[in-house]
Amino acid sequence: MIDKAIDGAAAAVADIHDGASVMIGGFGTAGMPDELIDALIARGVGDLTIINNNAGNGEHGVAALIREGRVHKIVCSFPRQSDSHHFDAAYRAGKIELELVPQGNLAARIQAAGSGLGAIFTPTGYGTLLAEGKEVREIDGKYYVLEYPIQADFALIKAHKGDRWGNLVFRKTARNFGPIMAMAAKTTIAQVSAIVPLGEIDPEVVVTPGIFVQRVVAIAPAQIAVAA
Amino acid sequence: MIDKAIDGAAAAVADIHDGASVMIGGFGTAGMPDELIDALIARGVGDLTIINNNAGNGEHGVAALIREGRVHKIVCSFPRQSDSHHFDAAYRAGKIELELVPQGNLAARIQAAGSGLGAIFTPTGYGTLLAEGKEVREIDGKYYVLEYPIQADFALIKAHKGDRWGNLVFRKTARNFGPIMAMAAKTTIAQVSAIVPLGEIDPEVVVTPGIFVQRVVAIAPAQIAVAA
Amino acid sequence: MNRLNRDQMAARVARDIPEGAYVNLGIGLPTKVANYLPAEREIFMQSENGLLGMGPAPAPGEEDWELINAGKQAVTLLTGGCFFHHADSFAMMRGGHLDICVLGAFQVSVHGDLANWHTGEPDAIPAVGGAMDLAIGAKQTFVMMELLTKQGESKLVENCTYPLTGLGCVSRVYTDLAVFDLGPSGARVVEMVEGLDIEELRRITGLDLAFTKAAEPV
Amino acid sequence: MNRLNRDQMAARVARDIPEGAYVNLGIGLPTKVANYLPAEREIFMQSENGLLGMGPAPAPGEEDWELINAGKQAVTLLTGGCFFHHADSFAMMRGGHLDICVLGAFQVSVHGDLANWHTGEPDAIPAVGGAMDLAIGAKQTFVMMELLTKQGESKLVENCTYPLTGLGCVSRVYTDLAVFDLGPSGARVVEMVEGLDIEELRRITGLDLAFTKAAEPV
Repeated sequence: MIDKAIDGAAAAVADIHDGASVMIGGFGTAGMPDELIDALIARGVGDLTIINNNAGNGEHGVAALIREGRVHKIVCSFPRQSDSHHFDAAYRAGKIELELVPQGNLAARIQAAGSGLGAIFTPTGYGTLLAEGKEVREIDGKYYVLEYPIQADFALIKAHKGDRWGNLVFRKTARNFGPIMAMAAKTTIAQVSAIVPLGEIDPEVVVTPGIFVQRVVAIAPAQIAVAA
Repeated sequence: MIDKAIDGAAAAVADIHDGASVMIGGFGTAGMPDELIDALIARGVGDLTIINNNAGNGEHGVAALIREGRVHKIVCSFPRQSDSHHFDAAYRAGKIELELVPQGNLAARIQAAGSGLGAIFTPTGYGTLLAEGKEVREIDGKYYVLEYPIQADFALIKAHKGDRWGNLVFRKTARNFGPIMAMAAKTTIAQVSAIVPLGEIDPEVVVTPGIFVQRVVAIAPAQIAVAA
Repeated sequence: MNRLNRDQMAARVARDIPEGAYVNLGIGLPTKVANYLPAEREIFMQSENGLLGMGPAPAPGEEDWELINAGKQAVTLLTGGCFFHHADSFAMMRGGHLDICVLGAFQVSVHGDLANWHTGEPDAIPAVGGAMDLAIGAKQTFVMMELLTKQGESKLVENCTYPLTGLGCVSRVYTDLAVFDLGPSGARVVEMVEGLDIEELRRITGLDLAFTKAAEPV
Repeated sequence: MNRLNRDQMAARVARDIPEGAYVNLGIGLPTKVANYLPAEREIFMQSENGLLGMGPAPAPGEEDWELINAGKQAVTLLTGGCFFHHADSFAMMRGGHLDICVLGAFQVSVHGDLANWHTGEPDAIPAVGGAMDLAIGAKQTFVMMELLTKQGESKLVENCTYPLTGLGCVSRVYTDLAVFDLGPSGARVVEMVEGLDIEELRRITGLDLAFTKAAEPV
């Protein structure tokens, strides 16, 4: 019997190693796998490459990873925020490498990795600083930039419900990067509010089929803090 | 008030013109928009480019379009079948142009069109007849072929339920090409078994958001014929 | 000269958004446009973090922090709205499915180049978010901004000096003083506020603006 | 010489499919493999027309023609299975998420090149379907075929003469006479049927086959 359920966040992230690349889902307060990130911080591994839309807010999650000096490089679209002081400090001190990617290219490159494409020509960023040094091409009278897939060793995502085969459904805008990161990582670890019996998720509404998910961890929803 | 519901298949396809490119959803018996194709045949327009997985079976649907001489070119992955005699005859007589595309590249190229990519490097077909004359590239030790998006003037698809904003859900394997063709055509026309009130489709389970659908036609499900 | 305030600018943009349009309103000033769309006009608001059919802010205390917009504010979903993932969301933009996107700007060139993501200052930490995707994705990109900086310099320029967000992507600019259509042949004044004339507008912008005699007062 | 029949070949392939594997069985002979997977072993069958967790054929009269496999036969869905669209389905393959794909073949080269889509005859109408995607997508591509043609020619060859489906993509070939591992250094015999020896196998294939002393009887 195949059972992808893992008991506890610590066990779920126990093989994330120094130097690993780790995708982390979430956009703002929605879909951030906080407990998995906490467990990753507790592991004490470093030299990580983190792929996330932002570079951390306040004192928790990705911000705490950066504060603890665990992050070698971050790939994101929007690092600078009112409360991104840990990133800001690390960046100004030259302690963290930044690859800034337009949000839609970030999504497209992650999806390309999950789909096995070698590269994509995308119109976003053409003629800007973020395309400098990149191959460009005119196709049918429009200009495009060649962008490469972004894959990772691990993805940490937050879904709503999962089952023992790894099928997932999400909740509202907490879906965001979760489904595509699940496709683009070698090992995808999903925290869910509940693991339900097989078949309880309607086969028509599964958002992420279990083939893209290696581990599922049930974590009771916390009191959700008001956004900073 | 926005209401994308159209009364009857004939009205729904009334602006499909000579020389139009038309995507047609469906794989085997599942998801074929038979009544929309019948209405297109009845319109009498020709010189069409058809994008479909196959090149018609038996006497109906795409096969009938070909039999009636309406199809200038077909883009598909699997034209030759036991009952594709109308395509076979037209092809041998030099009356129809064939662009043969591996099924996954067909899907990826349609999705690329819907997503606004200029081109994609795909591993499928590398080193084969179907990549002859195409640009190839080695990326990270693996070989890829450059393939361009496939878009269309119209898409005819079959969904399960729709609403007046064009949101769609599908049924079982009738989903197949429907969601990606909806994204890749200028005008997408969906036949559905029922048009339901707005909000009856759970926002979490909408497969094709209404932004990709211009017209919805309710067509009561027919007796489904046993597959040839 | 009846300079428009920010609410009046928002109301002016709202006038140009027809029923049935699929629209993304950028973070900041453009968000105000939603307040001026008449309730009886069905318009589809997209937010790039994965929702279509976005409704207004919830009542205080009713916030669901898993239902937010791209500005990370709590929002609601209209009946008939839906959710999707980030790749599908940006496919809506990049694939040309959105009709209108309204953005703020540091500068816009008369040919429609947009600069709105980076001041270019050497010590600034850059952040781009969805700006570049939005700028080039929608069928029409509108910019909404005050025409002049606090120092009195025109933000509508011959060539942008700030780093670009997108090339030739802005079709129309709404300002507190005038509305401009942009294109390969340059900027054309569509409307001006009462009390402003084309010579004065040319003077304060330093631009060789085309002008339609029929240009209406805003 | 105990030549395996097609059911025995299917049973032999089934032995190599472990619990938890994500598997696509090609149209035709490979479909038989499903009959030999023990019910207690949970294996995930994918069909490229958009389902994962495919179950056996329904009872006669119970067919739902909107629930079919890639061979357009009526199938069922296991509890825990799900549906998805064609782009996601082929992303599963091309993205390397499938563990095993089992295909038929006209020819396979000792280096793993596959020819299974086109006879190359000038008047043949070509049709490729998902063959090229399947061949190169799965982590392991197995081929299942009779070793010899009706004319007695080996279908395991030094170089394919039929048009290729994919380059260097086949890792293992199951035949009625032997099982071969393929790779950059050529073909290695893993198993042979009782009564066959390596010299005879080299003779009938005309190939310089490597051979493990421990090669088990099939």
